[in-house]
Amino acid sequence: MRKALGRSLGRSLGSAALAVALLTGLAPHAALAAKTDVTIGMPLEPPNLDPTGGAAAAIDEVVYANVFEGLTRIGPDGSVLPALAASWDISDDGLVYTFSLREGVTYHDGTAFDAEDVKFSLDRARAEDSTNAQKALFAAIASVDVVDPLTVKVTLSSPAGNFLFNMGWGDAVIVASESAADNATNPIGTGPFKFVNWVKGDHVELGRNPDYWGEPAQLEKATFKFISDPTAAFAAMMAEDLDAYPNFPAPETLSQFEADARFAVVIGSTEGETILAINNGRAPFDDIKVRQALAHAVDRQAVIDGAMFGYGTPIGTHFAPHHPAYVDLTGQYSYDPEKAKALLAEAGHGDGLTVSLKLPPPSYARRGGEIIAQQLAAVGVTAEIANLEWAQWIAEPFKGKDYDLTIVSHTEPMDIGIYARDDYYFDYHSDAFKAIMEELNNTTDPARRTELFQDAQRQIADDAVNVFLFELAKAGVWNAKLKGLWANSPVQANDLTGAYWED
Amino acid sequence: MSLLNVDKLNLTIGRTPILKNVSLTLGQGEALGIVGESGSGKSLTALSIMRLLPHGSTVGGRITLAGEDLSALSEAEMCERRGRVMGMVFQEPMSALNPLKTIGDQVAEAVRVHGNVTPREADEVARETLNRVGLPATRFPLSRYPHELSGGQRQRVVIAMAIVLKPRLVIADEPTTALDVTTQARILDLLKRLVAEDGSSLILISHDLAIVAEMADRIAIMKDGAVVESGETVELFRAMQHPYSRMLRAASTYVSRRQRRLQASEGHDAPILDTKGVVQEYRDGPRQLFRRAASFRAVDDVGFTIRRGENVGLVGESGSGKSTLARVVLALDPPKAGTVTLDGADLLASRGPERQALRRHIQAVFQDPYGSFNPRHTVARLVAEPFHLDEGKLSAIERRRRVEDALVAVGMQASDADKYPHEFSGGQRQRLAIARALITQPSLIVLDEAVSALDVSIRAQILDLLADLSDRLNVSYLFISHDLTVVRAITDRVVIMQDGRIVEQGETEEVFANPAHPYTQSLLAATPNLERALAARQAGLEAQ
Amino acid sequence: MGSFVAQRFVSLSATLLAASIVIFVVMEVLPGDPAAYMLGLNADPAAVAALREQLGLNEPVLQRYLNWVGGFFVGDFGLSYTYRVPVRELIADRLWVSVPLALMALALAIIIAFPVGIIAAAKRNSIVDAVIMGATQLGIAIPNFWFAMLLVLAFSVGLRWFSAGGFPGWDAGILVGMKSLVLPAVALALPQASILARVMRSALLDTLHEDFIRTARAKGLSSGQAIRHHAVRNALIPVMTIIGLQFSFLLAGAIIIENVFFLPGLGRLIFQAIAQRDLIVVKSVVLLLVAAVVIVNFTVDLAYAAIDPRLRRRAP
Amino acid sequence: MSTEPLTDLPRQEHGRWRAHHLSLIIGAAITLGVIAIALLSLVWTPHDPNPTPLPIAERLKPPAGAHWFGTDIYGRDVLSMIMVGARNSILVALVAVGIGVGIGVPLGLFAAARRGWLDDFIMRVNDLVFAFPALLLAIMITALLGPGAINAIIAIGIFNIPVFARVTRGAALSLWTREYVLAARVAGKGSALISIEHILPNVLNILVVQATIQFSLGILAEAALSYVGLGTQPPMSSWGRMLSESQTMFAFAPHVAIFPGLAIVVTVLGLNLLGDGLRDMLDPRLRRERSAQ
Repeated sequence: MRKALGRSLGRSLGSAALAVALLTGLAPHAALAAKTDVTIGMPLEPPNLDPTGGAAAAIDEVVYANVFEGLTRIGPDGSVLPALAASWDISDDGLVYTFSLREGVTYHDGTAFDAEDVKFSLDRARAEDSTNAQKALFAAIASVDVVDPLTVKVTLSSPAGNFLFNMGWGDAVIVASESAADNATNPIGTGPFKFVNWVKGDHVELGRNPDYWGEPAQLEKATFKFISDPTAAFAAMMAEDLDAYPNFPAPETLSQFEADARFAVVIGSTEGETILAINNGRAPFDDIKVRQALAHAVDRQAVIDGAMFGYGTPIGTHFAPHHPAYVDLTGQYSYDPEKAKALLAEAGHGDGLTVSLKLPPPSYARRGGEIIAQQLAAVGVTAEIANLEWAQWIAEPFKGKDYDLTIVSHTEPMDIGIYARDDYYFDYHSDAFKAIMEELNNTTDPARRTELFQDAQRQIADDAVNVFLFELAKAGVWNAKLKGLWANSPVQANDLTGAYWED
Repeated sequence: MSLLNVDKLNLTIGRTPILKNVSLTLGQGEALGIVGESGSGKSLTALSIMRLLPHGSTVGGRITLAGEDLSALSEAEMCERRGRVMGMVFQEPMSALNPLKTIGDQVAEAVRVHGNVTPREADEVARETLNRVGLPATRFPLSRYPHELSGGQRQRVVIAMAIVLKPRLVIADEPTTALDVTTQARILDLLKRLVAEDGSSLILISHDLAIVAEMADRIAIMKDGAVVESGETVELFRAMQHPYSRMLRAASTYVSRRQRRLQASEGHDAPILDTKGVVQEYRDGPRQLFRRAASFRAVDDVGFTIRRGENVGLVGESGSGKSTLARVVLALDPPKAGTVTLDGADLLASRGPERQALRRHIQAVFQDPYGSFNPRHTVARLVAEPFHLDEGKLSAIERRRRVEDALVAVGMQASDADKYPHEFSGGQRQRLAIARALITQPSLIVLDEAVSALDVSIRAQILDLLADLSDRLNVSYLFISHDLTVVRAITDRVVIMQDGRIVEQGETEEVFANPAHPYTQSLLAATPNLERALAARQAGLEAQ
Repeated sequence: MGSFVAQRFVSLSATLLAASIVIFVVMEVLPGDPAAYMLGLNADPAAVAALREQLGLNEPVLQRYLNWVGGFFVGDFGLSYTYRVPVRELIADRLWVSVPLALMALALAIIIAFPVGIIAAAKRNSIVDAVIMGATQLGIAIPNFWFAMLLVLAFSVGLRWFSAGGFPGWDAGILVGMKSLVLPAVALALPQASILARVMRSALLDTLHEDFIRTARAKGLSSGQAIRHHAVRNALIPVMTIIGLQFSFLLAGAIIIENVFFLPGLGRLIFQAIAQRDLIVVKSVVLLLVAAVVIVNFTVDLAYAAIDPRLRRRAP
Repeated sequence: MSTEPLTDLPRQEHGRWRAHHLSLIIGAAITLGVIAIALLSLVWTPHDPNPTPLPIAERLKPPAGAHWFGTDIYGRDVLSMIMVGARNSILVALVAVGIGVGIGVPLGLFAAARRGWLDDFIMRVNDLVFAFPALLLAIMITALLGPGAINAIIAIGIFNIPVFARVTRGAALSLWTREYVLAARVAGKGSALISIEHILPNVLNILVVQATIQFSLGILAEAALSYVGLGTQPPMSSWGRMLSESQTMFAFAPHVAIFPGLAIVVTVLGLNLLGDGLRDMLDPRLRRERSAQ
């Protein structure tokens, strides 16, 4: 580090004139013409850069599709596209997937990609001592067999309708056995960008991979800068320190950007079902009337307006509205404080309730929590707010089921299956729902699958498991000249493959 | 032609008039003594001449020095005169030197600011001057810091700074008040010699008539900002006009009004206080973690006795251990070794109620009239504090009555009981302190420098009060003081301490008349004596 | 001098030892499992258990304490739970931001405070003094994060003179790096400069009341010379005490400022680490900051001795 | 020694009072004003600071008409929130000072009275607390105990303890050398009684000044903790949280961020002025006592 400082001292003395110009306040990028680099803002810094070893969305947001690729990948519209697997065959019983791999793919360190790497990656992810956060994705796999260097056969123990989609997750990317151990700090993948450096606490820098197997990226350099503070993010965008902030954390400022010709604001969809989660196992919420009362007490539109400045789509169940199988159930529990009071009275809580409302850090939760607390107060439910850090949130409500109410956005795609989990933090147990899920897993017929999805949606809405609030919007702000960024967020990623600057 | 002429000097600070029409003259090579008690304006007269007055001062009148009207000079011109034409020596040698600079640097600075000299030349002048004030290069290199010097040595440095450029006027403001009596004598001799060598004129400011009579050719007596009387020294004393001057003179040669002197034959009583083999040590330097800190033996194997009704003086210079001994006698600090027997009971071995009961027989009066009272309590509460020692609690009415009695006994009013200490003057406070000591009707009162902080006139009154109380109440005093004159006036027996040991003790008159120990002799010789000084001056005049 | 230093050093070590125990115990009782946090919402319990084993979280308490403190002595602070890199590297990287920032702010505070304090003392009870004292009162009263917001609004979003935050790294050039620290340093320095100016003024006034100033004036020094040659150095002792306290504050107190300007410094590291339950990082950074405070105070003690010859006497 | 005219006359309070009473008066006026507003908020605010449900439609109205300070992101009245926030800030800072005084002062008195190893021990523990940077300590404590006003009070209060212990001990040590303490010991009083009767009343001045300073620091600390989300939790209003919630809106709705910021500045300024004025009023007396030694 000291050496680096000395080096840069020499360099900067050499370019003292430029430095003086900088000090006197010329904006550094005013002088540059055709831009080939991009600086992307992100709210959270990834703890490490290995998508197979950590759950943090921030990891995928940096490396997914940029540095690492899986057998399949998820397109901007949520569809499953071929990636390292050029094509695949599925056996009629839905149990055997045979992937044909692309030729001539190399890792960034020059080693070749082949079927052994696929077997290594999948076996590693599902191994006993695996630290893969999404081990469930691989639960269906019975065995992985290398047929030849460019063919892999994956055998499932039971049919899995969404197996190809699962293989497109960041947690299922293909890594090389040689470099896998160091991926946390020095990720080596097959993607169009390779890792350059990481200034901890500030930014990660990627550079174009000239040897990419597909169409090379148009950008030469991409920097992901971590700015969690919404004010700082706002200031950095306004000062043009950032070129894009795909998931802007302060919706209240979007009107500012919209009014400014330098910026484009793009509102897209995410897979984030934002819910007021209820501890179904704890009195008085084990009484469906109380849960229904809560659902009637909450004015979703007011929450969207108040917390998200109108960005977001109301939902009536745990499903993404842009999905074809979505059922609009928002009318089932309309905003009706009187009815909520009546239901509470019926349940024997006419003289009020005091409950805890534990909120994780994101502003949808903190702001939404404040608004919902006041809405609940209007029907006689006193919600005592406790703001938690993520770590505490995971320890208390999520793992310990130590909560009454909480607000969180479930951002994993197609995750309605969590309602079938027995030990999940909702503490919701429904044999009817489990039966639907069971059948869904064994069904490959698309029409039937849609029906089952809709049954599942209705089931949890009928049971008023949680208060379903809204689908999180993706509010992207970027420089008006920057093109090719994803508007929607079917997976947590900033795929820069197609990004370019327009003159 | 006189060197200095102060003509109708008036000084106001804020809206308070301080000096009123002060006029003084001083001839070349002459020494002028300015005498007065605190608040007389003698120091501010000197500071007016130097023009180093506090903020908000307004000066009227004329000051002429060597034919130059100082009042007409600008501040920059005054800076140029200070140190070069007139130098000043201050009272407090401990704080008059910058603790962070070497003595050489501070003396040389006076040279540097006044002339185009190289630092080396300035250092040479500083060296010479330090030699002249009796700080030879071998023991006192220029690189010494003030904290490495004793009080007397520091005062020599201050004098060196004042005379380094041989100014025509040297002003010494109470230059020896903070020093021990033997040091005082040497510093005064030095000052006298230096001004004589340089042919400078001297203004010596003091509260002590004896010192001034010894040093000054002419004397001005000040009171409340005005000169009440002035003139040639011998002449002035011969024909003192002003009542204040006379009072001052009388107080300076205080003679006790005590009527009853204890006769040796009366001493058949058991002693009221008996101390044996008292040793006290203090830690010297910082506490050490792993080895025992060096210790300093403040009192070393001391024993003496006070008989009932007897007044004993404990005399010594600072550091002699007399106050440490007092704290042991008062059972404030346990000694390393030795016993203190009070009224036949072992005071130091006593505990709890027994100790409390013994304490009733021994009370104390301390030096500082301002620090000896909690400013937040009323006089009644303060004076009644030793009632804490009484087992059978007195009724509130009885308490009040005894407090009022004690106040009246020390010459205060009963109504003073409801006032706060800050409403009283220093002398009055010392009366209150005596009242507090008397309230338990003790057999022994320890007076630790109890009159040292008082002006001479007040001091005389307090001594009268003490003598009177001693006569009336049959109480003994352990009278601790550095001032031999005072001790001589009020005690029956005297104990002389030096460096933690008793060097001599005996009947007061006997010791003063025929001191046996060389240290006692030197103490007596160094003590300023008005009559002796006047006699010497008279003799000098006649010799001319 | 030697024993003085040795003695101070022993008490310094004792403080650090006590601090390390306090920190370790606090971290032990802090709720939240780093392994669970790292693996997220849908994590498999088996994976969490595997990770706990891997991170050494299952060892006995005393063993972990000794490992940690022992590692500290050889500069091995362990491996960050979240970043999976040695904590030492992580801290070293952040120090390259935090220390320059603290030094810059301190320098700025001193550069502003000394002249201002001296002028106020020299012109005491004048209009100038009143204005300066009023301004410093205001400087102390303004919360630095709010002041930082105003600075960003004015100089980054408005005038675009400085970037709104972030740190390009020293590799981008010394001046570029320093430039990115200017606004944060100003925001940090303002209250410190105000405090320091007030301390400077009152220390000077106290010194000006000392007898040796009058002695100096009697030698013929002008009041300006007396202040320069005699008062300032003596007034430095209380001023240095405050500077010592401030440096540690600047190192740690930058937590909020580093967040406003999204600087990758120690403050943000610790904040992030607390939120992510990266306890090994929290422990080490806190201990490091405590060590910094203790060492700075130790240095200030030594500096006293350099300024004040009376303290040097203590040397046997 | 004698630049001040020393007289043997009864001493009176005079002089510096006049020169500094301006800062005292302004400081006291502001402080009392803030306290009055806080008390008023108990019985009256212009609008409900926390209406149910929140009037989202009224959000971010600039200062005008019914809303003097405008409305915030949820349509709440900013003035009403600031009034309630004053109550919260004062309460947190006051209780934190109370903790510091309640524990620190007895510790300081005890340490000064006992000296020796106990004194050393207490002071070492104090040094240890001081060695932790204050804000870091507060963040650690709130992280440990969970965010919230009560934990913020504890976090700030813990740091006040060594401050008061040290100030008390320092002043008490010098008082223990006073002759009136000697006199009390001669009167047979024990160290506990002397500490209460003689030491405590005479350190009160210094403690009042220190308490004022710690009070203002407490308000700043509460604001900082709330700003980072570890202080007062919603729905209770807090100036620091209002700032953090509104700072993204600084550019287009500056009133939401400016008024709470000003509230902090004015309150802290008032307390500091009050502390300064008090010190100048009380200190000359102390200083004189010292110089008379």
